[in-house]
Amino acid sequence: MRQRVRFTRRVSVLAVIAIVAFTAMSCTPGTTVTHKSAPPVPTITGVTETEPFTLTIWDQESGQVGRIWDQLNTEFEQKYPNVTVKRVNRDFGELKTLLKLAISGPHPPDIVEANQGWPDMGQLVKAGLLLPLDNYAEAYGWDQRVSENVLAVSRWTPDGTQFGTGSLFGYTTMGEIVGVYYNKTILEELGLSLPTTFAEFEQALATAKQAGEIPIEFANSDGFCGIHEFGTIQDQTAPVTYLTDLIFGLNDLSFDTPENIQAATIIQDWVNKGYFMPGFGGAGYDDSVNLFAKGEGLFMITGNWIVQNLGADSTGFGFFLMPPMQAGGIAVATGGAGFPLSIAAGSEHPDAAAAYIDWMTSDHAAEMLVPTGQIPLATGVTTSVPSGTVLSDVINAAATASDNNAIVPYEDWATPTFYSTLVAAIQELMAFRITPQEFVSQIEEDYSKFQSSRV
Amino acid sequence: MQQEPEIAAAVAVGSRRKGRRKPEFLPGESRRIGYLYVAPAFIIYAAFNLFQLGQGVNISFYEWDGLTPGTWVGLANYREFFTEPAIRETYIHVLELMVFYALAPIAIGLSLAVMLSRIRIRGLTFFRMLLFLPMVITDIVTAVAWTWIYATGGGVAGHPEGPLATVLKALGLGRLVPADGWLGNFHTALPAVGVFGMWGGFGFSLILFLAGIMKIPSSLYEAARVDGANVWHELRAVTLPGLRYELQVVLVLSVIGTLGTFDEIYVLTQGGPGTETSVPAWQIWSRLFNTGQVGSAAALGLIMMVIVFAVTYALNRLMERGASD
Amino acid sequence: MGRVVYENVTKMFGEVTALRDFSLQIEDGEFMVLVGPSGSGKTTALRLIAGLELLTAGQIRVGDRIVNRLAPRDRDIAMVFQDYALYPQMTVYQNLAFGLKMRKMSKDEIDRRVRHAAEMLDIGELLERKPRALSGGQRQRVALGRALVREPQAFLMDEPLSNLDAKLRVQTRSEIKHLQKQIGTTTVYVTHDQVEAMTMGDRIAIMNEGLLEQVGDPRSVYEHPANTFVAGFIGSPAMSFARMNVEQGDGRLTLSHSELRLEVTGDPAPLPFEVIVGVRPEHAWIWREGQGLRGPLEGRVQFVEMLGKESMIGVDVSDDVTFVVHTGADSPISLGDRVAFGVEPGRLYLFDPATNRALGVV
Amino acid sequence: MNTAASRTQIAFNYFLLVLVSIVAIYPLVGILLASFYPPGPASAPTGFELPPTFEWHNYVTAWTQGHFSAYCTTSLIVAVVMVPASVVLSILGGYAFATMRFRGANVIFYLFILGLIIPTEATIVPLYEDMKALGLLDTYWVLIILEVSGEVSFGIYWMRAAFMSAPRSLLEAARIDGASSWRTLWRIMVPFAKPAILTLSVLTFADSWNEFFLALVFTVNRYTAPMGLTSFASKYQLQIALTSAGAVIVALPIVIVFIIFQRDFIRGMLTGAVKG
Repeated sequence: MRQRVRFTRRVSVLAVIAIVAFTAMSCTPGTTVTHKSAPPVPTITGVTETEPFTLTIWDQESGQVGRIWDQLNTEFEQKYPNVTVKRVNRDFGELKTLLKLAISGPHPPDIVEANQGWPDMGQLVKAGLLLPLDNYAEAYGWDQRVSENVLAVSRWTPDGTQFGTGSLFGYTTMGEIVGVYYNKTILEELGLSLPTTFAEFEQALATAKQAGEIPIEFANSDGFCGIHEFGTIQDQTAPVTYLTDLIFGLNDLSFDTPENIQAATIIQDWVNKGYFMPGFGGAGYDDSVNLFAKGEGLFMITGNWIVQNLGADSTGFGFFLMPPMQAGGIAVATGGAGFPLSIAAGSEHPDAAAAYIDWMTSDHAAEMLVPTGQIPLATGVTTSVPSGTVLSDVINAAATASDNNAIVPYEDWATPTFYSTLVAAIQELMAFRITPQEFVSQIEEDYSKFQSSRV
Repeated sequence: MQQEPEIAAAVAVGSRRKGRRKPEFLPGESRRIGYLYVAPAFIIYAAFNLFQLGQGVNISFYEWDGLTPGTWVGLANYREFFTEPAIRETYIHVLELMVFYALAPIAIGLSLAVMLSRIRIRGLTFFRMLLFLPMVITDIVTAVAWTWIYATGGGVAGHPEGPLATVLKALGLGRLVPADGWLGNFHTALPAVGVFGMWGGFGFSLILFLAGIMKIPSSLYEAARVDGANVWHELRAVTLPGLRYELQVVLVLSVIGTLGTFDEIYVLTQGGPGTETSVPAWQIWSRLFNTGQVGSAAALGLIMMVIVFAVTYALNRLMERGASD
Repeated sequence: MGRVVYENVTKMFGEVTALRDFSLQIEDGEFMVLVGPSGSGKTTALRLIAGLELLTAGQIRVGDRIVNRLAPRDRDIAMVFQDYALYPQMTVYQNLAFGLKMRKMSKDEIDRRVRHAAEMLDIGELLERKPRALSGGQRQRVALGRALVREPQAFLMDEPLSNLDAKLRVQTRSEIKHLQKQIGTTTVYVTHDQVEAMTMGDRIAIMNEGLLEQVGDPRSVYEHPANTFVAGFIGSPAMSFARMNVEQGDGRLTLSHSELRLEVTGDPAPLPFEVIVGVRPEHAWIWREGQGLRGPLEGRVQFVEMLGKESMIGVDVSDDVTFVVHTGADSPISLGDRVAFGVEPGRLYLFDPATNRALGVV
Repeated sequence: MNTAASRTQIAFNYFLLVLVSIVAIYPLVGILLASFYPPGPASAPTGFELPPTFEWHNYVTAWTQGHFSAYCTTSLIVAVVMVPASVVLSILGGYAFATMRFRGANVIFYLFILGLIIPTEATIVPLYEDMKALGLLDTYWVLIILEVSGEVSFGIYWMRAAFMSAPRSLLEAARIDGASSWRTLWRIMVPFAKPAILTLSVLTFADSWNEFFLALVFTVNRYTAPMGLTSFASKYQLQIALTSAGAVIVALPIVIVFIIFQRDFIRGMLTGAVKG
């Protein structure tokens, strides 16, 4: 009993301390947001400062692309000898995790490669941490070089409440496209031709399966690849405008639609029929890319970025967009702008940062980057890509989709928590833990919760 | 998040310390010098831990994304704990993990210790060292090996197949091998994480039990045998009471360790597949950094702290009551 | 002036009183033994002098200073601990020198004192060893040496012999006594062993439950115990007690207990109707007529303890009274026998059952 | 019990012990073997077979290309400053709690104990803001300070227990000998508690060397060894041999320190854990 009395007293002492500490600090967390307006249109483009200084950039480019960035940085430093470019390279997950912390400080990185959409760029814009680029875009003519579609995914109203319109907060001239790679040898062996409708595609899957080949090389322990598998099917079942509006948060849309249920049903059906690589739930994306490059699997549904793994001038692989449901329909694909570059609001050298962005999005940079599988979006880039290579397939497919206005932005941009929600829900769907109906309800819950909080 | 077992033991034991007498000063003893000794540690600890805990309490009353000014929501973040199934699920997972982190190591450690204690072991130091190694090497390193162990390659030729699958297939138990690998399968992911964590910690309990058993006077066993006790009686009448304190340390420590599980999840599964291996600490981390729910994360962190404290306290009370019977 | 004085000292631990209104004067150069069972407050009394506890009320003087609030280092005392408290990582030399070093004594003086003490205690060869490498007896000497080198006003010793085996204990106690006489430093010695107290102390202070029961030299304490506690505590084997009714008058005194009757001539001061009668075993003998013993008392032998040259036998004189009686080793008495015994005259201790105080001796 | 029976029993016991030990080190051996495979994005070896050739060069490649010299230097610099600092602060605090009486000692001690269960998740964002305000991000100091502040709770608890296990008379003898509390600590108590201090130091060193999350969140150019390893692994995703070599490099210092001190370490661990 005495023990208890003592204990209670101790607790009450702690409580007092806690209360004192708490009242001492009870102020609203987060600093007041000041949204910087766009800097005036610079009269001179390029770096005007002459004092030596350092530009810091946070990016997520690795492998071949990373090496080309290093080279471009060196060239930039040669062009402006007083500038030192410092790259902080973190992977996709780390960047997602840490960028928000880093950019909100007094000495943020000058340039950041933040993903578009609500989870990343949207949060930064809302907090006033990115600089509107409109005047730079005007000065450098960025808005003339790429189509409005590419710019729209980096546009926000300055208060960060509307996605897809308003000021420009990021810029890139490199594009991405998600489609179907195929192994030419296997396709030939199976006596198949390129499918032109969704049904033909499914037929090809069945044939491959029967022949003992892995129809779709796929690994989903990392999660993001599942979003692309689902998205690629959904792009065919649901209308383009619906998908685009859904992501931009327009017109009070719901995720719980028959089209989405249909896409979920199809993906479950494919799992059932064994069209995906056995053991996909436990395999890593990079392993699957490696295996596909080595000749395993007829198809692989993923983005242009694996071209560098397959070998840009490889003729053993080809690429096509997921064919439409109806013959003669338009093949819709996920993709569009690659990771854009943005300028931190706290940057001390915004003009130089803009010059850097211009450099990294120049035709020269594009020429160096295209062989890695990046898709040039700027008009007038001349790249000599040998036809018949996987790279030319990718670039042509992207051009077709772009011309058809059939490119849908990445779905995980739709709400701040959408990426996590989608990854988990698709893993559960593909393991038959939930039905297609439960799947869409689960996602709709996240979607509607966010949309209603915006109003 | 980094719940060290030894730290957990400290919590366990710390909370059971009896309160000391009211301070009474000795002749010629300075009444203030104690503060001087404690001050350096306390200042750095208060400034870089306690103070932030206070700030964390404050944050927990806001809906805050970590960037823009937060909105005061009162206890709403705390209410989520009771209403969100996703959070409830994490605690269910933690309960399942208890089997691997608390029950199994105690059962295995105890039976091994009992068997091993019957002879003098030559080279015990060497074996101890081997058994302790998994504990001192960071999960970041050991997880690499365990992903290999758990790989099954989906049974496709040319895919990496881990030794676990190979052995099971050789034994004709191939149907037990999940195609998605033990970490990718919804049914096996959590147990697989559990086995990984168990591997990292079982040496500690085994060594503790071995040391404890060796301290039990052999006369007690002899007396029991004279009284006609069989192995089971011996265990109940001599070994378990003799190991009471070791049991308490291992139990409390492993239960706290389980509640705070994070590293294993971070390095092995990131909460997947689905949310199958999501545990409270992971959920908090994910809210903090993946989905920008900083206020909610703070509230859940504080709730977790209270739960850890309550469980520790309750376990210690329970063990002590058991001991006094 | 190495006098140590307690004046009305009370020490409480929380709600427990360890020492109650304790007054005692220990003269310069005196060897005072505080003796009592565990929990009697003797160790507390010692630690109060050392400054290891703070007294609750009263005063303590060492020499001519009141030391109540002085730190131990300023009290000019040295202490020998029960477990010796040797610094494990220091050599014997460093152990002895430590206290002197802390007092900023010159190196030469330290060395002189250490060597001198080592010589006195015959531990000269051990100076470079660490305590771990010493035997129990050697450690005990080092602990003494550590006190010795300090040349303080008073030595405080807390059961310093209790960790030694019986033989060594006997040997060491005379050595300590001898050493103390040689140096002449006031010594306060705590023990629970009355033999140690009797053999070593110039005076003995018997304590019980925080109270001082009696102070005096060993003989007077033995012969004139102030109360039943002292009477029972001092002397080995212990005194036997019996409650007896008193009939007094005509110069004779009759003590009775059920069937038991004991007639005594001589007429002490008026006694209450009932007294406690105490008999030391060494004063009780098997009955033989004409030896001037008082008695006889009769009873059945309940136990026999052979001590070598003599035996002690326990005799039940009634259901609840057992007397221990002295007899020669060759006596043929065995368990269950009925025996008669008597007590030497002037060796019957009478105590007041109400207060347990001594009433006199007959 | 006849000799034959106990001989089988002994054999069985060793068998058991060897089995358990194999389970304990099997995964570690796997990494070691994998580190010697020929480099390149080969079909991933699962690491549990002998490599076709022993490619020692993997270590050189990992060391130079993976910047492990830089990562290990960071871990080392941080540990060299942090371990003594944390251990000394713990000794001071533990000593005060074990031997001194002062008002509020209990409350302060329990505040320290609280540190053992404060989830980093609840504090890391405020901590980041505070470190930013102090301009300490991406410095050795941020790691040193945060590790120290994280370790002192356990250290103080540990040293308090160690000092409390010293006989009280030792302290009292020192008091009577006239040693100040400072002297008593360094001359008497610290030598007495040497095994406990050693164990604490090894534990602290391991924690510091293995530090990952603080490096992840608070640094960009000051990666610790394990953080460097993840960064390396994500850049060389399919280079299993090289990644394994990196892993061995990261684990090696701890293993060495542990082997050197293991006898005392385990002893201190057992007494520490059981004595409490």
